[in-house]
Amino acid sequence: MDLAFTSQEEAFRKEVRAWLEANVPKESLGSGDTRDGFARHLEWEKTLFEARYSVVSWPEEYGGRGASLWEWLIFEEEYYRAGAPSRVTQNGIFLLAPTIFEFGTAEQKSRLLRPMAAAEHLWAQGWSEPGSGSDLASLKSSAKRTDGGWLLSGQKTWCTRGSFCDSIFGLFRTDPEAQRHHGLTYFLVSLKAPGVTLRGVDRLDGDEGFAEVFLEDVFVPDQDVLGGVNQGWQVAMATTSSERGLSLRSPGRFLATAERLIDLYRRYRQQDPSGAAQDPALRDRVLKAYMDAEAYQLYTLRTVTKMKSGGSIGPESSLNKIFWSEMDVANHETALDLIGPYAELEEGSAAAIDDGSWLKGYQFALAGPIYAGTNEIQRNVVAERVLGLPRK
Amino acid sequence: MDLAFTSQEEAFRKEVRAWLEANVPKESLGSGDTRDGFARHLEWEKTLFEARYSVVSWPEEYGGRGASLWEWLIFEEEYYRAGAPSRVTQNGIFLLAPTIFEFGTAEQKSRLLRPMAAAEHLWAQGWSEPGSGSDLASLKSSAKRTDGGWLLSGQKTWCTRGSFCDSIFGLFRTDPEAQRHHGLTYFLVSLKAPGVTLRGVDRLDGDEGFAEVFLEDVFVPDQDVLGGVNQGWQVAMATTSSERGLSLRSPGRFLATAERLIDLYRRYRQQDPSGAAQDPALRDRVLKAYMDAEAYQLYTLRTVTKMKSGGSIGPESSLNKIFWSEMDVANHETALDLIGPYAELEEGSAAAIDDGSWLKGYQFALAGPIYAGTNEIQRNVVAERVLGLPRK
Amino acid sequence: MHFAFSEDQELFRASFKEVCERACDPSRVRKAWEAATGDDALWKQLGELGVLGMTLSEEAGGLAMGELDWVLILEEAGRCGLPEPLADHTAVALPLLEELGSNALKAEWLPRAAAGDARIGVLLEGSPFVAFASELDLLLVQRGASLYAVPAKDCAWEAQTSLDHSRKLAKLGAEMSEERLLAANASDALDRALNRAVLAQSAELLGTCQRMLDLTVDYVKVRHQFGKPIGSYQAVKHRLADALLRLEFAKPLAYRAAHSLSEGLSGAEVDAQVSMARLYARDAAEFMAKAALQLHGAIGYTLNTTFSCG
Amino acid sequence: MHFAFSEDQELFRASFKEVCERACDPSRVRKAWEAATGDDALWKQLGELGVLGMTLSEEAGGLAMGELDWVLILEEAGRCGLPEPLADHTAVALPLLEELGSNALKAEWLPRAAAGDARIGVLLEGSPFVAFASELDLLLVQRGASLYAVPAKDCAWEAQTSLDHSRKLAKLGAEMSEERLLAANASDALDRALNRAVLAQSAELLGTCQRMLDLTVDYVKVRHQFGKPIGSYQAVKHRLADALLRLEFAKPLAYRAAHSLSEGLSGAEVDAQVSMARLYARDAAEFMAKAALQLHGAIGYTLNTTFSCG
Repeated sequence: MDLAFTSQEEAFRKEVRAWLEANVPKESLGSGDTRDGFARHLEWEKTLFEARYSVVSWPEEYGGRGASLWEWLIFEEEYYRAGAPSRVTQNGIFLLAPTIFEFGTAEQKSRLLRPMAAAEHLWAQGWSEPGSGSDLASLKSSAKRTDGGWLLSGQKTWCTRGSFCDSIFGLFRTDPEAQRHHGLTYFLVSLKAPGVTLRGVDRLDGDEGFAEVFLEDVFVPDQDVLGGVNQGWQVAMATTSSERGLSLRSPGRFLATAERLIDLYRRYRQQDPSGAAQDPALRDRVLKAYMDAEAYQLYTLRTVTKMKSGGSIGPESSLNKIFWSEMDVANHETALDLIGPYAELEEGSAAAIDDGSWLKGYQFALAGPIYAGTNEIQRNVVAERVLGLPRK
Repeated sequence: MDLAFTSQEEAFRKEVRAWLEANVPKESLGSGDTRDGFARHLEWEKTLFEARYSVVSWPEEYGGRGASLWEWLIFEEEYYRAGAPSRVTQNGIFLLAPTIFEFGTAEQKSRLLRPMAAAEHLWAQGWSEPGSGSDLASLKSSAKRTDGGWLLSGQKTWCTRGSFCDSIFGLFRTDPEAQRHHGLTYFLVSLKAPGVTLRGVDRLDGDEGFAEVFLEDVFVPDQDVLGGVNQGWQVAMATTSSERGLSLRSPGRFLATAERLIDLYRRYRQQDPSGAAQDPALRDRVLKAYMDAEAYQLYTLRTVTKMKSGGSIGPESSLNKIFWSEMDVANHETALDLIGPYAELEEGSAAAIDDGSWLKGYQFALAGPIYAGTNEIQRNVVAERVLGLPRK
Repeated sequence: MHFAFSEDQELFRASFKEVCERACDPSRVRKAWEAATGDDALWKQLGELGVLGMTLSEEAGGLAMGELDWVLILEEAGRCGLPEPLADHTAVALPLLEELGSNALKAEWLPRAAAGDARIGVLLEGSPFVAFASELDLLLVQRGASLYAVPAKDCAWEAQTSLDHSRKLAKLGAEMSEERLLAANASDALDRALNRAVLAQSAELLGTCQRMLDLTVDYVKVRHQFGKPIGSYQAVKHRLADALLRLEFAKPLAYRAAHSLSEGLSGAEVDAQVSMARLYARDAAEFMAKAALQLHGAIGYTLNTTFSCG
Repeated sequence: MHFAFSEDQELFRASFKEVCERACDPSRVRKAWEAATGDDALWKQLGELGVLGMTLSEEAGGLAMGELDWVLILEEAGRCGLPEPLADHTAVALPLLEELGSNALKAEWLPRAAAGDARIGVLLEGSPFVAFASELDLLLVQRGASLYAVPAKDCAWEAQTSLDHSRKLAKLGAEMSEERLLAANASDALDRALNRAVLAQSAELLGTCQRMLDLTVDYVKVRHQFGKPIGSYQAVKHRLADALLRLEFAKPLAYRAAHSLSEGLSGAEVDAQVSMARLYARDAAEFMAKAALQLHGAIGYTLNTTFSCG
C-alpha cells in the first residue's frame, strides 16, 4: 500500500494548480443552463482546450494529454478546488466519448472526438422518453431503414442543455419485431437536421436547461450509427456505466464542497451568535460532510487501484452513485440549514449568501438521486448483482 | 375540542394512583419470562385481580369495572408511571379476550373470561409456524373432524411464555381442500392435552420465554372452537387488529420510558462530566423521546375520540404499530448511548446501571418491529389500504 | 376529553376549501409567480367570505375565531398553495393591530383589512425578510418589546428573489420613528403573536405536505415502468407510508398547540407545544418534499407540474 | 499511489482465516459463552501460527507486523466471532510491553505470550472494564501517563455479566503500587496504543458486519413468505444494499488509518483518521445488526442461530 503520489504526479498537480490560478475567471459565469451563461461557459471550454486541459485523460491526437487515472483524479481535485466553472461539455466528454473510444470506427473517432474536446461540436444526451425513464428498454422511438441511412421518429426528453447543443446521442428501435432491449441501435443525431423540433423545458431551478426533442423522419446517415445495428443496448450500457461510475463524479467535487461548507460554518460561527451555527448538532453535520467526502475519495482511490491492476468496475459502481448523490444532497442541506432564512434567496438577490450558490447547488444535487439511474434502481442493482439476491 | 378529563375521570386516576403506590412491589420481580419470575408475576396478577384492576375495561361480571376507553388510558398511564410489573397475562387479556367478546358463545364467555382475568388460567398465542411468519395464511397445522370435536396436528412456534401457560389459541386448517386464508378455524387448545409436546426456546435476552408446541392428534372438543368452523381467518383478524391497534401499547408506557430517560439524562449530566450526556446531540435525542411519546399520546387521544364517536380503527392501526415500535427502539438506544460502556451489562451485574433494565428494555424493544406483523408488512398495509397504492 | 374539531369548524373549513381550490388552480398559481402584485379580486373574495377578518372580534366586524378555528383554514391554504399573505394577515397582524392599535389606526385599517381592501403584513424579530412585501398596504414591525406600524409606501423595500416566486420577499429599509410607534412594552402581546405565527406556519406546512402526498400518490398510481405502476414497488410504498406516518403524527401536535392558545394558556409549556408543532410539521413536509421530487423523477424537476406549484 | 494490500498480507490473512473459521464454528462459540475460561488449545494453536506474536519485533521472536499487516487479521477475527482477547493481546498489550517493559519482565512474558502460553490484557484510561478478564495471565493498566503491569492473580476482579457472554468483563479491584510500575511519562507510547486499540476495534467491527451481512443474505435467499424468497422484496433488497454501502465506505477509512499508523505518523490528523475509522465501522455494524435482526424475524430473536453467535 502506498498512499502518496509520485513526484511526477505532484509536479503535474503544481502545474495544473498554477494554470488554474492564473486562468479561472474571477467572476461567476452564471448558470451554464441559461443561454447567456452557456455562451460564457463555451468561452471557458475553449480556453481549457487551448491549454490542453479539456480532456486530460484522452490521447494527445484528440486534444488530450494521455493522463493516467491518477493524474485525472489530481486534475479534477485541483479543478474543483479552484472553483473553476462547471463543464457544459460534460455529456459529450463523459457519456458519449467513452462509447466512441470503445465502439467507434476510426473514421468516427477522427471526425467526432477533437471537435467535442474543443467545444466546437456540442452534444446532449437523448436517453429518456416520456414513458421511459428508469425503464429505458421500453422506449418507443424508431428508425426505419432507407437508402444510405435511417429515418428516425419519436420523442426524447430531459435532454440536458439540449437547446444549446448541436447533436444528441440515444437509442432508437431498428427492429420493430424485437422486444425491449433487443433490436435497438445507438444513433448520433444532428439537431440541425430537417424533421427535428426542439422545445425548452423550464426546470425547478428556473433555468431552461432541459429540452424535449421531437423527431419526424429525420435522416441519419450510416456513418452516424455507433456500434452495430441492433446492438444499441450493449453499446449504451457501456455509456451508462461510465455515467454511473468513476468518471462523472470525481472526489474533488465533494472535497471542494466540504471545504466551502467548513468555511461557511466558520464565518457563521463568528458572525451569527444566535443562529444554527452555534448548535453542536449542526457542527456534527459539517464534520460529516468532510468525513463523507474523505470516505468517498478513499473509496475512489481503492477503485482506481483495482482498475489499474487490471480489474474493472461492475455493479459496484452503483454503490458509488448512491453514495455521492446522497452525500451531495445532505451537504447542501447542511449549508442551507446553516444560513437559515437566507437559504431561499436566489442568485442575484442583494441579501443572498454566497450569491445563492448553496440553493443552486442544492437544486442541482436533488437531481443526483434521479438521473443516471434513480437510486431505487441502483439499490436493486446492488442487491441483485453484488449481493446476489433473487430478482423476483 | 376538549383536552381535559372529567372530574370523575380524575377521581379514578387518583384512586388508581393511590392503590398502585400502596401495592406495587418495591423490589423488581425479575423477568416474567423466566420460571421464577413468572411465578412472582402471577402473585402480582392475583393482587391486581382482587383489587379489580386486572381488566378494568371489562364488564363487572368478568372481574372488570366497565371502565371507559378514557379510564382505561388513565389506568395504563398510572400503571406505567408507577413502574408496576409487566403483565404476563397480556396475551390472553389483550389478544384473545377481544375475540371472545366478539365471537365467543355465552358459554365460552362465562367459562373462559373470569379465570383469565384472575390469572388462574393462562394463555399463550399460537400464531406462527416455522414456515409461516409474516405470511400467516400459509400455515400448515391441521385439524381433522372426529366425534364431538377435532384432532389437531402440526407445529406452532414463538409462543411467548408458552412453557408456563395452560392453553394456546391459534389457527388450524380444517378444510384441507381450501387455499390460504380459506378453510381455517380458530381453536383453543389445552397444553395439558395428550399429544402436546412443549419445547422451550432460548431467546436473545437469555430467557426461555418462547416455546415451540408440537401437536399430534390432539383432541379439542367442539366447545373450544372460537367463531365458526372455516371462519378462522376472519375471527383471527379481529385479534391481530387488536394486537396491532390501540390496546396493546398504551401511551402511558412510552411516556413512562421518556420520563425515566430524562431522569437518567439528568443524573448523567451531573455525574459524568466527560461522557455522552454532555453532548447536545444526545440531549436532542432525549428530547425527541419525550416529544415522540407526547405525539403518540395525542395521536391515541385522537383515535379514541374517533372510536367514541362511532368510528373504527382500520388499517390506520398500522401507523400506530410502526410509530410506537420504532420509537421504543430509538428511546432505548438513546439510553444505551448515554450510559456508554455500561450499556452492555446485564441484570445482576454489580456495576450495571439501573440494574441493566435499559439493555433488557432494548432487547424487548427490538422485537417490536418484528412481532404482531413486521413493520415491513405494516408499511405495505399503510401504502395499499390507506393510500390506495396498487398491490402489484 | 374530545380531541376533534367541531362541526362548525369543519363546515367553515369546507366552504373556505371550495373557494380556495377554485382560486388556486395551478395556472393561477403560476401566474402569481410572474405577477408583480397580488390578485386583488381573490383577496376581495376572501374578505367577502369572512376569512380575512376571522380573527377580529365581532365588535371589529370579525368572526372572533381563535387558533383552534383558524388552524384548519391555514392548513387548507397551505394545501392549495394560496399565493397570498393570509397567515401573516389573519393570524398575526390583525389581532396585534386590534389589541395594540390606537382607535384611529384601527378605524383606518381594520374594516379595509377585513373586507379585502388591504393587506397587512408583519415583521417579527428574528425574521430578516417580509413576505409578500410588494403586495402589502401596511406593515407591523417588532423591535424588542415595541411594535410599530409603517404604511407600505414608506417601507423602502429592498426586494429579494426567493425560491417561491409567489411569496415575494423584501428587506425593510425604513427606520422606526416615534410617530410610527404603536405600543411599547408589548412583550406579552408579541410573545403571543410569535406563537400564532409559528402555529400558522405549522398549519400551512401540514397542508402543503398533504397536497404533495396526494399528488405523489396519484402520480405513482399512473406512472408505469417495467410494466407496472411505480406505486406497486415496495420502495415507493414504504417511502410514502413513512411520509403519511410523519404527517399523521404531526397533526395532533399542531391541533393541541392550537387548543392551548385558544384556551388563552401561556408560558413555557405552551411555547414548547407550539415549537413541537412546528418541528414535526417541518420534518413531515421536508421528508415529503424530497419523496415527491424523487418519485416524480425527472418530471418533478421541471416547473410544469402541479406539484411544483403546490 | 496503490491503495490495496500486498500479496503477503492477503496470504497471511488467508491462512489465519482457515484456522479461525475452523476454530469458530457456532457450537464452539456457544461453548465459549458457557465456559468459565478460554480455550487454551485454540490459543496455543494461534501461537503456533505466529498470530499471537505478530506485532513483536523479530528479536523478540515476533513477525514485526505493523498495523497495515494486522488490520486484516483482526477483521477476520471479528468475522469469525473469535471468542479470545486477540485484539487487546496483539494490537495493544504486546507492543506496549516490548516498548516499555524491563528486560526481566519481557523475558518472563513475551515468549510465553507469543507462543500461546499466556494471555495479556490491557486497561486503558476511559474503559471501566477489562475484557476476557478471567482468562488473562497479565494485565497492563494505564493511569495517566504511567503504565503498570499486574499479574492476573493480583487483579481482584469484580466480574460483570455482559451481553456477549464470551467476552467476560470485570472491574479491576487492585490498587496500582510502585513495584507494579512499568513506565512513567509514557504518554507517547500510550497515545499510540490507544490509536491501535481503536483501530483494532474498528477492524473487528468491519469483520462482524461482513459476517452478519453474509449470513443475512444467505437467509433471505432461502426464507420464503408469500410464495417467494423474502430477499426478492424490494424493502429487503434496499436495506441490505444500504448495509453493504456503509460497510464498503467504512473499509477504506480503516485501511487508511492503518496505513498512517504503519508509517509511524502521529498527531491530530492521524488521531482523526483513527476516529473516523471507528465511527464509520460502528455505524455500519450497528445498521447491519439491526437489519440482520429484523430480516431474520422471530428466529433472529433466539439464541439458536449462527447469526447471534456471529
